[in-house]
Amino acid sequence: MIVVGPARINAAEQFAALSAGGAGGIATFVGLVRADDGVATLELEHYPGATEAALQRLVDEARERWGLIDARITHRVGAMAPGDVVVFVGTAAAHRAPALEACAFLIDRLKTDAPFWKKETRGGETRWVEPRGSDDAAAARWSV
Amino acid sequence: MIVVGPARINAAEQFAALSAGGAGGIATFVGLVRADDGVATLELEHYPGATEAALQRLVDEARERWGLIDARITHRVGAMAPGDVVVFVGTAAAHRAPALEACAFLIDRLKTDAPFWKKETRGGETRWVEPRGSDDAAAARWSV
Amino acid sequence: MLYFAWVRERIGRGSEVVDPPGEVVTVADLIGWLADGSAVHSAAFADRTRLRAALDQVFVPLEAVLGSAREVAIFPPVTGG
Amino acid sequence: MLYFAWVRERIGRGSEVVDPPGEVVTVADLIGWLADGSAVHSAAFADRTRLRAALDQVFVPLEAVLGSAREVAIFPPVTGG
Repeated sequence: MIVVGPARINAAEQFAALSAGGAGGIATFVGLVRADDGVATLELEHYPGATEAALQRLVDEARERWGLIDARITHRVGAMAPGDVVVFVGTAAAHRAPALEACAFLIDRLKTDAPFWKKETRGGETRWVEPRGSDDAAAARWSV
Repeated sequence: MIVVGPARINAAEQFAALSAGGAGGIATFVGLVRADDGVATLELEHYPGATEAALQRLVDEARERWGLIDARITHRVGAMAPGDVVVFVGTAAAHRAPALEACAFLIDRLKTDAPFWKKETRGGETRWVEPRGSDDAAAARWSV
Repeated sequence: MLYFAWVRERIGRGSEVVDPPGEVVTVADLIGWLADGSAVHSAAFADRTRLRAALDQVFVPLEAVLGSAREVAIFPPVTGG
Repeated sequence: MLYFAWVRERIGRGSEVVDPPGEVVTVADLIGWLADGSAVHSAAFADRTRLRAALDQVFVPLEAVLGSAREVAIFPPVTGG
């Protein structure tokens, strides 16, 4: 299930939904606004329609490739503060290896394949975040 | 933080504790009693003292190897029913790669390094679970 | 046309409707044609290596042929997650 | 001695105190000595490939020298998580 919107992400709720399917293993990754590097606010922009479609393609690919019981991505957009959850990725499978691999796949590929843009304000200055080269490398390792 | 005991594991509480440290990424793995393969009850035995020490060694190794902000393992022992959480593993780091890798490391190595034994009852028959060969392979890939 | 992030900010709007001539075949042609016609677009598109595109909501390289696409989006490399 | 899982069940107790003679040097020697002295231990220890051990709470191979260890545990391969 894919959700993109401005509402605060409740990781416990997401987790409960993943647990409902009878899985033996659930892997999750949560990205937060770091509280330790001076960012005062983070603003997330997305491409309505295209973003949801990109996330759905990733979830579909993960479900098929790892035979998942469930996979969920919830990504927040709009203004956020340090400590806020930006993204929740969760996978449920019969065993741990597919759950863990699919979870890493989803967050790695989300970073390069889904149209989101981050703007951060620190020390009164606002700038658009530059992509990290390591993100391309992380996404590329999932190519088949 | 290491907890081994008979109390029901509250994943949301564990998750909240990991979020408190200012991390940019939190990875978790939860192992559950599978509801889909006919197991009626699962009983977990451990080696008091040695089990906690083994888990603490794994957490210490993960914290040092991946520079984690936090790492937690909570493992339940005693009688459990399908859908119950057996183990919660969680890691918090500045970025996603160390959190994801350390989480996979902890659950892979827990499977081979920590003294727990599972006894399952299905269809009225009770048997001790045999280890899976794939567990040794999964643990071995973390050797340095 | 749809613009996102700093491309949107520099152009000063999130969307516009354009009607390029027949010799505009690829996304890169379209970017060049828009830059030729406006100093604002020219400034926003100054560094092509920092631009990415989507045709009808699917990521494409700048060399992609526009074809019958109805929605063209121009934006910086993505930084979500 | 501490026993866990089906080793404990087959021996019928979780712990016992033993005082092996001097020629018992390794964990394997200790297992052999216990099996020689009791049919119950002999049955529990029948397949050595399915036995694992710890000395003073640290996993060791069956060939490990007992040395001054005070707590020896015998158990099947672990299956937690």
